[in-house]
Amino acid sequence: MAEFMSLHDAIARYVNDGATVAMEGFTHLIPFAAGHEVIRQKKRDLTLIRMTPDLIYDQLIGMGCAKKLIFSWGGNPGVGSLHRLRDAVEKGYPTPLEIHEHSHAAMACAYEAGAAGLPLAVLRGYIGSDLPKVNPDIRHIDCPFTGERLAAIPSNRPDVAIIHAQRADKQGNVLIEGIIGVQKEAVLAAKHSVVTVEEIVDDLNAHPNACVLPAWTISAIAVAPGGAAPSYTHGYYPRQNSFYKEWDAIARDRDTFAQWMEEHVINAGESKGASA
Amino acid sequence: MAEFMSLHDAIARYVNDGATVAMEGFTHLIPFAAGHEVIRQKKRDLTLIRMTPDLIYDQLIGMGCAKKLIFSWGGNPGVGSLHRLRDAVEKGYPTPLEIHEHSHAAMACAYEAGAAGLPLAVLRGYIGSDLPKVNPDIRHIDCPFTGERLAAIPSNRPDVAIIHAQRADKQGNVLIEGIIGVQKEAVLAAKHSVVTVEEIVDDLNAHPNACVLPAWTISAIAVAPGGAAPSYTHGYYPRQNSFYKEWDAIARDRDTFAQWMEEHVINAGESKGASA
Amino acid sequence: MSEATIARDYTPAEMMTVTAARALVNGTTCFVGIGLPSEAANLARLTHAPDTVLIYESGTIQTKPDVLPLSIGDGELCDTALTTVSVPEMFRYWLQGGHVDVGFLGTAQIDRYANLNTTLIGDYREPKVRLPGGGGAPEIATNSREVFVTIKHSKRTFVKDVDFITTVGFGRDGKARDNLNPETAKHMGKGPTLVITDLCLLRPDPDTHELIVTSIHPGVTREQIVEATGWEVRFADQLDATPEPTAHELDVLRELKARTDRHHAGDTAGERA
Amino acid sequence: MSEATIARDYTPAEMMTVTAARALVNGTTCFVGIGLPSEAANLARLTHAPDTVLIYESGTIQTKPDVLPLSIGDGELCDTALTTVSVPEMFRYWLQGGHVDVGFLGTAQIDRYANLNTTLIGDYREPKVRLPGGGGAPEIATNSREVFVTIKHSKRTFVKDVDFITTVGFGRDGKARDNLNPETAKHMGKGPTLVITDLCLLRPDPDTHELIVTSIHPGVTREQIVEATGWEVRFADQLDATPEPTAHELDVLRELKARTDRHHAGDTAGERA
Repeated sequence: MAEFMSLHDAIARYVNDGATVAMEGFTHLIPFAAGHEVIRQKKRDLTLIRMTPDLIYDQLIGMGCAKKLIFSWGGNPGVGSLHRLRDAVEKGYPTPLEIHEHSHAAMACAYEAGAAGLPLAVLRGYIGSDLPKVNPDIRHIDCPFTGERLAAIPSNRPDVAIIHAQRADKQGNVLIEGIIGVQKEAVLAAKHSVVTVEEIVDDLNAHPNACVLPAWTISAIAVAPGGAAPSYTHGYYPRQNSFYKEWDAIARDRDTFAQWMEEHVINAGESKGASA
Repeated sequence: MAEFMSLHDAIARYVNDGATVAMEGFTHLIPFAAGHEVIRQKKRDLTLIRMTPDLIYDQLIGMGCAKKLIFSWGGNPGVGSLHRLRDAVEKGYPTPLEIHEHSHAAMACAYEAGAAGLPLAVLRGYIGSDLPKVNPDIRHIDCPFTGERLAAIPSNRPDVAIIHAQRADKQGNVLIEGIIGVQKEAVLAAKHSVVTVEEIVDDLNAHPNACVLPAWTISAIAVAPGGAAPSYTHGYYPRQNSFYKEWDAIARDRDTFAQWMEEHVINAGESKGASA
Repeated sequence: MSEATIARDYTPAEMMTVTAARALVNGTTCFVGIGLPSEAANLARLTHAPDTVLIYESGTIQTKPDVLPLSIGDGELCDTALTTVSVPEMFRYWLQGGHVDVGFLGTAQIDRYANLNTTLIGDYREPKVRLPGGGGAPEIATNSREVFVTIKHSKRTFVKDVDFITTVGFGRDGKARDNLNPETAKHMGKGPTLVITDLCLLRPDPDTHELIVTSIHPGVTREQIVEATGWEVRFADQLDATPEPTAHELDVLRELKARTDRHHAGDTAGERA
Repeated sequence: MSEATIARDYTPAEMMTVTAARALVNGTTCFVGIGLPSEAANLARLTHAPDTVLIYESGTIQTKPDVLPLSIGDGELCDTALTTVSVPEMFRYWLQGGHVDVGFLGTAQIDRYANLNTTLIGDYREPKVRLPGGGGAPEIATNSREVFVTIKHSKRTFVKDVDFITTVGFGRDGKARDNLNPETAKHMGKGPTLVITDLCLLRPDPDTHELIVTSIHPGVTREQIVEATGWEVRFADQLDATPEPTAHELDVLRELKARTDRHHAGDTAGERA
């Protein structure tokens, strides 16, 4: 049952060193505030799952939080490379990063299967691709009806899913609107979940078939206005495209990156060890 | 691309003798008007797919349209038996009816897999049940990651899916609201689809994540106000619970049934062979 | 027994419903079958267990119907739900995904190992009586953490071996939930832990999983239960006396049913036009 | 060539975009990759193909962005979409479900059998350059009825054999789409049928599936194409001259890009607060 708490406490309680963590949000609603809190709390040896690592995982990887990454597209959208991710993969800096690489279709199905309580996802995927040669998690099953050989991958079942959403009501039910990505699946597939929200309201006023997560599917809710920036929150604030472009120069150089993180994340934490 | 036409023409064009037909709507939005048109046009040897046959398939079966039924719960909800279905299964009247019987979970997954273009659905299902002994379509796969044995069934891929929805816009995009059942899956899984709607509007005014079927997923749209009665349409009219209760006495007796159908369906057709 | 309860008459059906309702602990997430389970689960929600989360297979999540639904997909269930999802999502994410504490089922027949039959009487290809079939039950029974079953007690319903296992309790030998693949075991619930009838409560023996009577309703004799059970039913050493319904429980139940009757009598007034 | 087109200058990039846009037939359902494909698909929608249905992997269906998205999940795509679905639904129901006529892809490298590499240069475990990876492309390329690829022409991008097949064209031997299981064959598209560069158009040879030049852009020489291609590229016997962009196409494209630049420069004005 969702418990309202500070972001500091939520991350401290649910993100352990060595945990498998999925921070989702497909371009939209990326949980940057929560990611920054993970960095401030110096979590280590995380297995990070995410379709599009984006800047949030570039930052976590660059700050040495991750030992493994499961992903399907690792770029700075519309800009270019994720330099901290590349530095970790190409040079092992700051620590080596093991990668398990999928396609989007497979990752989406892996979340779907995780939410569905299944150990595997089945898809017509990876035909002719070299990815199965480098990812031992891509295997196959034979359809007992048609004999068709279909791709099978393990479902995503993270220890904790972290997402950002528009709002929660006072009972802790959460509404997600717009580009909803794989967030519902990530939360339902995970053992625990932390949700940051723009605000708490009396009534979600949701459409009958809206994407709503009941309070009893969530472990912790933390209010974090602007918690998706520089990504965006539909109905609240836009994507800071200019920051995504600026990030290229910041992340390209190890020292510039370290300095930027020190100034904008480490020393700018909302809750630095304090309990709300 | 959705073409607006009369219900008569839509059924005439897309429902052929011997076709596999799925008329869906989970208690809500059951496409009775379309089902009645199928009866009036004396379609024969249909394979009928539907989770809950309900009165609509009791009528089709009783009128001799079906040779096979794929289903998961064949009762009159809250009332009792479907007497025409039972008469066909128990006594072969008016024609023998082959049945392929599933659980709801399996049927829902079979539609999901059909919509997903897969030949099979995989679920943790039928454990300890006798259903796999009587339905040769229930088989198993072994998970290549965990060794778990999981149920596998063929996906539902009907020749034509028939559903009822609240409304279409003038471009033929369709909105479904409330209890949405497996209608989206049925339409996306089918080769062709016929949608009846309460009305045509200028703008669907749909929530960003509403259940909307784009015009290019639909073959034909027919306006049929009240087309779900005695089932209901959320936002338009309620379920005629009293009729569901009355149906028990009507359907129990072969002659009473035949007379009722003659009076209320055969002779009450909106379009009896006429083109709109 | 308090004065409040002594003063009131009640029917065996009411006794059954109230007892079934009491079995639901507040805060439970309950996947509700239509009919008796729905009546009991809503009574629980309106009495001691206001935070019970009710889920119906029509996709309606955390629903709080003001009147009892006649069908599993009444508009009332959607109108009062937190959210309504598609039926594939319901079975995949919510049931199979492991979010259900209690699956609450009715049945046509139950046997000594709590296997349920809602498929047919007789032989599958030559049925004497064809019943509606499995519906959601086969997977509700395996994917919920535990299962409650409520059914009227009679020799017709309580049989030694069901003609057809639609929905597994503990299998033909009581061992269907033992020695599973570890991944299956992780997701498979405890099975039927409680059967509520109009005469008594039954629970599976911890070792053999045979259903044994653990509590007898007021005014019911052991002989009546033996007479109404299709196998040589055993009684627990520690046999409880089921407490009577309270006046409050009866009031709430009767008002709920009266409200329901009024609602369903006036079909066309039931929903906004 | 009409007077309207002669009068105007245009860049090779504009030539590429306009030519790519023209490849989309009105009414096509197109699964759009970000960058060049998105620019071309929207230009098509704003010129000759107003009823083209654009789908982005972020879940946005039938979207009509007023400005080009910087990312695959810009708010603009959702705001102007008919509906927005979850990403699992997008890949399962809409792409794998067979509703996409054309998958429109960019790439970092392409080889003579139209295999695409967006994973890395060098060896997988010791990459010289790590690229973003597959994203949606591996299944867009197999589940769409056909695939268009657009990419700037150079020896770096047009290689004989890609270092890594992220996304299959016709495989290492050109035969990857032959002799499939019948069920797979039913769902597998024709693969890349057209490659649009800033120099020319290439199409697979009907027999060998090797990419051959079928149309040359105005002012481009065969030598330029040979020089920019990492294998001994062949030219079709019937070699077309790609028509120049019309003034209208250039106007619409330039206004679209100007509108896009203004929009993305003013970040915070881009969306309702």
